[in-house]
Amino acid sequence: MSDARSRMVARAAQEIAPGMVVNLGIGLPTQVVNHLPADFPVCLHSENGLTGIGAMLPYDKADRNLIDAGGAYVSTVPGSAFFDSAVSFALVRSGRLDLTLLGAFEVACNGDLANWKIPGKFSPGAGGAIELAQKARRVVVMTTHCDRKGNPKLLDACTLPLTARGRVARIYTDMAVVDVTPDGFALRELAIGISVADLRAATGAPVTIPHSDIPTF
Amino acid sequence: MSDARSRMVARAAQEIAPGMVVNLGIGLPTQVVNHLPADFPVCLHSENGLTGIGAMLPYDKADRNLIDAGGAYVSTVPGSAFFDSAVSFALVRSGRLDLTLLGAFEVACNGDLANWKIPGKFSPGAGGAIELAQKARRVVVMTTHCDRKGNPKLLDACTLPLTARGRVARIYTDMAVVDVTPDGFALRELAIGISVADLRAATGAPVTIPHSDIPTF
Amino acid sequence: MKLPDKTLNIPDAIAAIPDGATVLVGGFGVPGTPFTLLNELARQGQRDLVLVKNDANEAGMGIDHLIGNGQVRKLIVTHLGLNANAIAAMNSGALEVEFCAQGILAERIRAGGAGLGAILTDIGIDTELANGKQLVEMNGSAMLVEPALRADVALIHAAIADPFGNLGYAATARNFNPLMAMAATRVIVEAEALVPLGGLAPEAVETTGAFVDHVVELTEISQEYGIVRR
Amino acid sequence: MKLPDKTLNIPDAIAAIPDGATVLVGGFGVPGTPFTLLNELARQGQRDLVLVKNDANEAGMGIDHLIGNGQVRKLIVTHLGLNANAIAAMNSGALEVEFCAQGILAERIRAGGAGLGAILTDIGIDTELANGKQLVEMNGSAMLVEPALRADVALIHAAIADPFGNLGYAATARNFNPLMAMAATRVIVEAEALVPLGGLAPEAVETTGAFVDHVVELTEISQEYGIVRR
Repeated sequence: MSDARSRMVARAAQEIAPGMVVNLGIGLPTQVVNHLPADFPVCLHSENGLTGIGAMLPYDKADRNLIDAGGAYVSTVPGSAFFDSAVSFALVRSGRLDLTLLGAFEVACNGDLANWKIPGKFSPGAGGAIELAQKARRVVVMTTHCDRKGNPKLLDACTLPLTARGRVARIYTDMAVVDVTPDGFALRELAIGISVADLRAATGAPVTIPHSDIPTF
Repeated sequence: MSDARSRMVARAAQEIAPGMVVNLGIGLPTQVVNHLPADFPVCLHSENGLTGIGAMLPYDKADRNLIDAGGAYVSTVPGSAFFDSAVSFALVRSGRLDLTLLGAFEVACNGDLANWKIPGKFSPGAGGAIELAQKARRVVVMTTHCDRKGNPKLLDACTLPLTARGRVARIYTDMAVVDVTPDGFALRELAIGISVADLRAATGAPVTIPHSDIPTF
Repeated sequence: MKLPDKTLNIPDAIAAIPDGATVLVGGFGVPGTPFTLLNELARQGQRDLVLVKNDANEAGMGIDHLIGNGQVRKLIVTHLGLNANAIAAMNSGALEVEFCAQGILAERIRAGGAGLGAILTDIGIDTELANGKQLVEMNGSAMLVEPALRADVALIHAAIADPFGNLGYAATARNFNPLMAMAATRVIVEAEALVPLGGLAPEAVETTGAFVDHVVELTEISQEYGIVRR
Repeated sequence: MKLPDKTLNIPDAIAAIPDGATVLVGGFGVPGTPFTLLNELARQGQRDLVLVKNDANEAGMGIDHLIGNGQVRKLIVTHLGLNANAIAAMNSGALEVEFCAQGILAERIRAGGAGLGAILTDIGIDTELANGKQLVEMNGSAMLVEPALRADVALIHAAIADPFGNLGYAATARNFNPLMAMAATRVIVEAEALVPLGGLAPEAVETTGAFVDHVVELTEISQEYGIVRR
């Protein structure tokens, strides 16, 4: 992982406040837990029916019946609980999920999120993404600032089918921390070595820049 | 209990076929189990969250947390299961309840049942009666043929607020076994010592009488 | 990471309930009724409450104290059969009572806990329980809209809890408790036994602590929880 | 009285499934997938099936055999992410696929098991998952009508069962299994262990046998149930 991505993950870990119930999307978001202290009070939720996700396990130590929603073999912690898929999403929809960190194909400056379908190319189904994005109390995106071809993922409006409308509150990228505000994107922090001009060039919508010093991460 | 009522209970016990899931209303219906052999395969359901109701227990042997829906202290049997109130009525509404035996204030010749409310006199609420009457695969009533004042309970039409419309299939009384048919009440059996004339006099709607011999119970 | 600790004392847990709150109360008859939490609510005297419970307990116990104190504005219930006080209060107009079919009350609460808007059902059609309810046509049949029921507070009785709020219930004391424990903004649990994290196996948890806000341990099991000799 | 015995052998249990049946299949990934029942269904070759499952398993296992055999007319699923065969069959038009949000699929099945007509939800509004669905207005907001999903058959994997069909599940192998076990006319369970009546404590039962029709005991846990090294 690049240095900027590592710092993005470490920075995003600060989203997690003590006592939260948190769902971490597959991929980079799951790595934020590596930046939390051992005694940090938090509950990790997995859509397939688990609160209290423990460490990932190597194949030779795995329990064949214990996976997370991404299919990784995980363990329990003291106080873990298993439940069925209906209860799992009851928790999501009823406001008990304080935070979700999700990946994205596109995020619009009004908080729209597209992260499940690229028509004609990638359409495996949304799984639980729509409910996570639509109902978590706080929806935060973690993504590279641009796609593999260098095109911006932070846009004026999403071009892909939506996952949820107007729900993204904040975006962590390898270039910046950007909030979604009533006035659109607002820069909060810059990655070390990134200038405002770099950010503007890599972003597909206007970004409000603070007048004061811009913190770095 | 009068002899005729005892025979009614014994006769009604024959409603229970091997393998059934059965809910027995509070009062007389619960007594049909006394007429089943010890190894008879049946599952008794209690609305408050129990399949496999065991024997009633005296106070000094009771478990304070184990009651049936009527508030009686009961026991479990090998294979009993506890569940919540939503699952309990899921079972009722989704067709898994093969039979319910209920008491009645009034039964009409089209199968309408009134057994939960007497306006101005008795209105404690229906509890689970509406779902039992509306959704059990077979709804059978067990009742005295007349009320305490001698008025018929089997009527042309119910006068009291309905529990369910057109759901009663059969009625066991201390005078007769009566089926509800598309043509109204049809006599199937008579209690020992009851004549067709007795029955007609005590019934508030026409009763079809079989041409053949009428069995007694 | 470790799971958060939600243990609290009884007065502070109940003090968070404001006047006018809608309160879900577990229990079916005696089993599963949170008598200790209810007694503290009676002592603190919050008023204008809307209570949701399967039944009204019996005279002299549980929510009957709250009804007797005039703390209850409205009761949503499936039946009042064993509490003559509650029936009298209803008949005199002192207590507003809304009756709901038992399984539909369970489903409405569950729908609240599941973040749904409503369920569609035919239960109660052709009866007076359908009066005034919204109807929707589905595949040519009329269905009643039964709105999800969510509350400000849920008062839950559990047999066993850990500090995170994972719960286990005893026998038929389960009843409405796991449903109500999902369906309130503030879920307060009294537990007969509090075990450390890990003291409940993950398979044995009947309500995940993710739904629970406060856990209080009962220091005594008072007489109200015992056998009722009628 | 004693509780009825529902044990049966695997071929007879599966032989009761007709062509054209709608079949609920438990599992989320490998855990909870009834591989042995599915393999027998592939062997017997019933056709024109509608399958309902969280996912399409992976290539070469579980329902992928049925898709590969052309036994599946339609698949109702939340995602196909790990099965390139299923995606190819969908893209070629050989397989009709209906996508459902994961928790809404769970709720639709649960509603079927609970004898409800539908649930009302705002999940999927503003997305293409709302296309073509009935809308109902509730308190000024538009809600989607998501109809209950009930099936002819459910194929369930349990860790433990008794002859009446009381079930317990292992860890995250629970997932859709308890919901599907309520929602079919014929519920067929494969269990890793069959214990006598009374071998499961009443509190430990996660699905009451009252919902179950047939119980088969697995005589071996084949490789498909094991760890997948990717």
